[in-house]
Amino acid sequence: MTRLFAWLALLAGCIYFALPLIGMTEFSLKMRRGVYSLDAYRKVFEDPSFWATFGYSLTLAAATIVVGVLLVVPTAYWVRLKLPQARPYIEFVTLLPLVIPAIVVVFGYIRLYNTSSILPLTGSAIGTDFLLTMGYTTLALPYMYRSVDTGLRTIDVATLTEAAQSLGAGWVTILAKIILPNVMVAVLSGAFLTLAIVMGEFTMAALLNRPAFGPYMQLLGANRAYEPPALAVIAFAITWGCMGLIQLVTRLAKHERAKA
Amino acid sequence: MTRLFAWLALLAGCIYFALPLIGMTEFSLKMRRGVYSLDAYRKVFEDPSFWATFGYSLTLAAATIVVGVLLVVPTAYWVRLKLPQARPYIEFVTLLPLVIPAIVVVFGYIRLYNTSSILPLTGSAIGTDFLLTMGYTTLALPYMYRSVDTGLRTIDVATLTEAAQSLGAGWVTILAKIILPNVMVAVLSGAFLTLAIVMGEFTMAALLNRPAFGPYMQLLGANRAYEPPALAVIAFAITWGCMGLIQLVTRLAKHERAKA
Amino acid sequence: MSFLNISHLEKSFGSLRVVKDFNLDVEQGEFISLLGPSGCGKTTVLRMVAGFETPTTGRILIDGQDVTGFKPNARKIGMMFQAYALFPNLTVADNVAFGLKVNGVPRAEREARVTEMLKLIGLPELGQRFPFQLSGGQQQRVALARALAPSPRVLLLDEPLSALDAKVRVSLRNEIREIQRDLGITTIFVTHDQEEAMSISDRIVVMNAGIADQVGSPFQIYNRPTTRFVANFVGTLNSFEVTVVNSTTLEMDGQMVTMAEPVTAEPGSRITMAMRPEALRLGRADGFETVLPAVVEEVHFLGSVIRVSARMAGTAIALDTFNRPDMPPPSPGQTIEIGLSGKHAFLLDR
Amino acid sequence: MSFLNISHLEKSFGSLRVVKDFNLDVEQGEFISLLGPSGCGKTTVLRMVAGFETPTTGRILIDGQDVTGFKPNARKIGMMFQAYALFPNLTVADNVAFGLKVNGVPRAEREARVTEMLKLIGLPELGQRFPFQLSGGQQQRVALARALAPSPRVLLLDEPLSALDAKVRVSLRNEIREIQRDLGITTIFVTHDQEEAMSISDRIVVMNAGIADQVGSPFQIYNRPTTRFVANFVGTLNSFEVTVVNSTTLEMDGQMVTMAEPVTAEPGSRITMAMRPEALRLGRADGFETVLPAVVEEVHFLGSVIRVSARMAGTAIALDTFNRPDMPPPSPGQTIEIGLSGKHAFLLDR
Repeated sequence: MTRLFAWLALLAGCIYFALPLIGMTEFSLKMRRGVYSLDAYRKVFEDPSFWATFGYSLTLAAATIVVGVLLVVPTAYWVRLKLPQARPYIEFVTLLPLVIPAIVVVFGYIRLYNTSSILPLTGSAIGTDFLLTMGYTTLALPYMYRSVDTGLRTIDVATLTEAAQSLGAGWVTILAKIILPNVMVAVLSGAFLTLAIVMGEFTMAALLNRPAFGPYMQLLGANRAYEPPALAVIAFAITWGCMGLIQLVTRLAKHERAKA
Repeated sequence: MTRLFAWLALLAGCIYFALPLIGMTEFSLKMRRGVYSLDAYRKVFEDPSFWATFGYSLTLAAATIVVGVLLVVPTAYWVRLKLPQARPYIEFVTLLPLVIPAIVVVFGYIRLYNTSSILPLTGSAIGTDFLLTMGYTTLALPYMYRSVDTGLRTIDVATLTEAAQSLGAGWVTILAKIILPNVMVAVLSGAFLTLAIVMGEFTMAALLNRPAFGPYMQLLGANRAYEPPALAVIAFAITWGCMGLIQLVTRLAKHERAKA
Repeated sequence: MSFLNISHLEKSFGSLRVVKDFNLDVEQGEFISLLGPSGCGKTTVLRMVAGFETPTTGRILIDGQDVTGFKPNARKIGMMFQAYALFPNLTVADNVAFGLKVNGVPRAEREARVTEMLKLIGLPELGQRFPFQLSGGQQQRVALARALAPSPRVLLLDEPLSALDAKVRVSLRNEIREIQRDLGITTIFVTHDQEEAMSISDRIVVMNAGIADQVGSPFQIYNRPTTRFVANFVGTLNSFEVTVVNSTTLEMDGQMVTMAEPVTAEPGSRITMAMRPEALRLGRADGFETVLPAVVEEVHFLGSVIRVSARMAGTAIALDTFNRPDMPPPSPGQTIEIGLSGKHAFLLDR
Repeated sequence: MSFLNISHLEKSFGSLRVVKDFNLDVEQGEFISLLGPSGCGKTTVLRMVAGFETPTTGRILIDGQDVTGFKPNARKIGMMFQAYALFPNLTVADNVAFGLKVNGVPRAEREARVTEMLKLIGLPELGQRFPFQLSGGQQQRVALARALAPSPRVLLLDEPLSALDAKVRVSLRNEIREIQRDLGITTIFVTHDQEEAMSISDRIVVMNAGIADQVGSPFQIYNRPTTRFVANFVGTLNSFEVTVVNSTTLEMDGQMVTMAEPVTAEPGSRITMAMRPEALRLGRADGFETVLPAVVEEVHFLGSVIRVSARMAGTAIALDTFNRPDMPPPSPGQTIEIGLSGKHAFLLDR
């Protein structure tokens, strides 16, 4: 009986996610009255703004991932190795972006770096892009940190470090040859989540007034009927594809090992 | 040298979060020209919309937490106990809300449950609130599931279940007397994160046109200068307070045990 | 009819048969060990008795009642697990009381029983502690008390000592045996540690690849193993290729060995004779008629016993001798004489 | 001057002094064990030699060179850890080659050395496997090969066997000892298992609460313990309260015991005499002049040895006797005679 209940719960969960998606997809195909067609998708792909905003967000996502990895991997490693008692605090700090609304962060930025401040970053497009990247890094931090930290949990950081040291290795060798290769999959999965977050983010980009994909989606959503669901389906397909890619990488890595 | 670098990274991380906050707080105190004052805060607290939207979001947060706990705890327990091979898939499902932008979910809802559909939920306020709660549950699902699943990881679910069974206990007893008490702290921490997310959420509430705290913050931000940072500081203080409370609960629970 | 009867028990996971035609009769109050290497099916048998696995075929009877189809919580058995099985959210007393509470025992009676149980395991003052405040050995004692509190018909022990330190392991196994004897409770104990099984069991079931190879007292299992697997798995074995001379005599590297029991093999054929390390004697002595030279290879001081590895008649052998404070052990490279007798030898089939 | 010299080593964590004035001289090629209960400071000493902990005071010299201030990667030591220390992203061969690569050994030489090392540990064909494809015992062998590959000056072993099964533990410890003897590498081995330490060490340092209680060969440590702690920690001990009669004779429950070494205590005073379980003899025998009656309480069949727990002269004692296939052990409740001799006894200080 409980087993039945559990399966029902599972089924409910799946429907919970699948229904909106199916409804949306179905609607996006109905642009031409009475028949299913891909007209809405064609319209989206023909819109130059789609490609411009998409490319912009993709670039910023890449920058965000680079900054995030450089910030997170050495920090997480060092905390696990030398400051285990500081872990709860670091974890707390990395969770802050979840509890400080994006609006707050952006307002803070605008107040700090406006055109009349010492560092007038919001005055130029490149400066604002930099600010936005920093904001995205903040948003992605919880996922990136968790992911890397979980990756580090699967290996015995202290013992591996001491083993490498006793064999004569220095810090650079240890980080590059032992630590990074062992958390590569975790880093990739963090990078993917970052990508997904940046592509869908609306608040920051809108408030900093940059031509990102999120605001574009909302704009379309407010003014058109059939294109927005088509867009959403495309976005979903992209993220799904990325996720599949990650799975593939993980599998291949395992397969490679098993074969060797 | 690497140690120095690590400390610098840590410091940079702290500054990264602290600076906007400090800047914002400082600005929020400058409403009265030339002197620091709490005028902005007084204004915020005097605004009835503040209390209305705050109360509304709080109510929805509570509903979201209840739905989330009922959905997640039995599912996570059952998956760990009987379907360990399904765990990666379940985890994948619970991560979907992170990669499906909130906009997509809301559009899906609007298309599915609009006034001309079979289930016109968006037609009434209560129906829309229900939809919004479901949407929030989706948003909070990754955190709630992770939290509970991590909580379950700290106990040996299979052995505890078998031990209880061999002593004559049935499923209800096992869930109520053994499993739930042992993941209580995890459930609380998931509940807190849910609360933080719901209080700060903007997109869903705005698109469904409900009087929530997130849209109120944005509205204020677009039209006023000093109140928004004050509001942000208040929001931050509240979340910080919640977090402290959770810490306290955890400590007390441990203390209680140590004392006994 | 025996108290616990297992007949023709089989269990397959997919195409893998992990338990094959397992039969066992356990008398009331007996302490039985299931001994074997990991993967031999011993834990699966125990879990089928507990009800956590459903047998593919076969029956399990407790006190004449067929419990094969029963759910675990209806079998009235007590079980002790490897580790971490105490409920972390309950005090020691509440852990012990859990089974009683579930079965609806009234409060006063329950409390009296908990006090009695805590006294039995020698921890009367720790009732209000939480499991994480106890040592590993104390936790396992509480787990025993919890399993015993509802007066189960059968006590099942699933390697309860494997997570403990060597010293605690030895003292706790003796304590478990004492309590079991005092209460007279029928017990099945699963272990992969042959010393553990030998030390506390009335009878041992040696399992190999899902089959019960031999059932017998520790003395029988050790001194009269019926299969090569049992002979090798339980204790250390020296085996020698010897030639049959006649029905009582074997020839070993030119020396004659007189066996206590008649040899059935053809004279002239080559067979395998086995002796335990303690059956070999350092030097000459009464009753050890055959003496062979040997060269010491390694000497391992183990405490009360010194194990000498040597080469004798072309075979690497192990010999156990007691430590003597007035006589240091031989050194590697030294040539020694080893005495042995056919009385302490047994023959191995193929 | 010895090869490895540790003098006046101290280590405090906060106000806690975990190692107190530790001194040790190790000869080239010697196998030394640090033995003690958990928390006695043995691992801290090893980690200070490895360079993972900085001594509060004291010096460590290897081959005449003061390495006290050296970083771990500059000490040229090899280390083996408890478990999980192989680099999971590298193959077995790459793991073994790691230290050589870091030290800039050219490729051809490196490969030859790896092949040699894999042959040494008996796994020549597993070079291309990954650690997760190996058993626990194989992993620890690879860890040994990796530590030995760069030809370290000292080999440090931090309980490398504690995560393994009983049977693997015994065979691997003997293998490690053989390889160590073949290479003649100076080795320090940390363990809490007294049998392990006794079985493979040239000398043992028994540690207690940060202090080296006794340093000596296994035979000395076991048969001539200098402190009560050592006597109790290493092996099992029977201790009897006896009265001094004169400088060679003690009175024990009305029977006289003649000691081999003179007794310095005042005649008439009560002192503690100790004997190992194997020094007590079941029944009468030559050379065991004193005979006392005893009642058997428990009999534990351990394989080659049978341990009898009995009550003699008001004291609970343990007696070890070898298994004899033709003579079953005594049963609980039986009255037996136990022979003993002052030659095998030693006195314990307060």
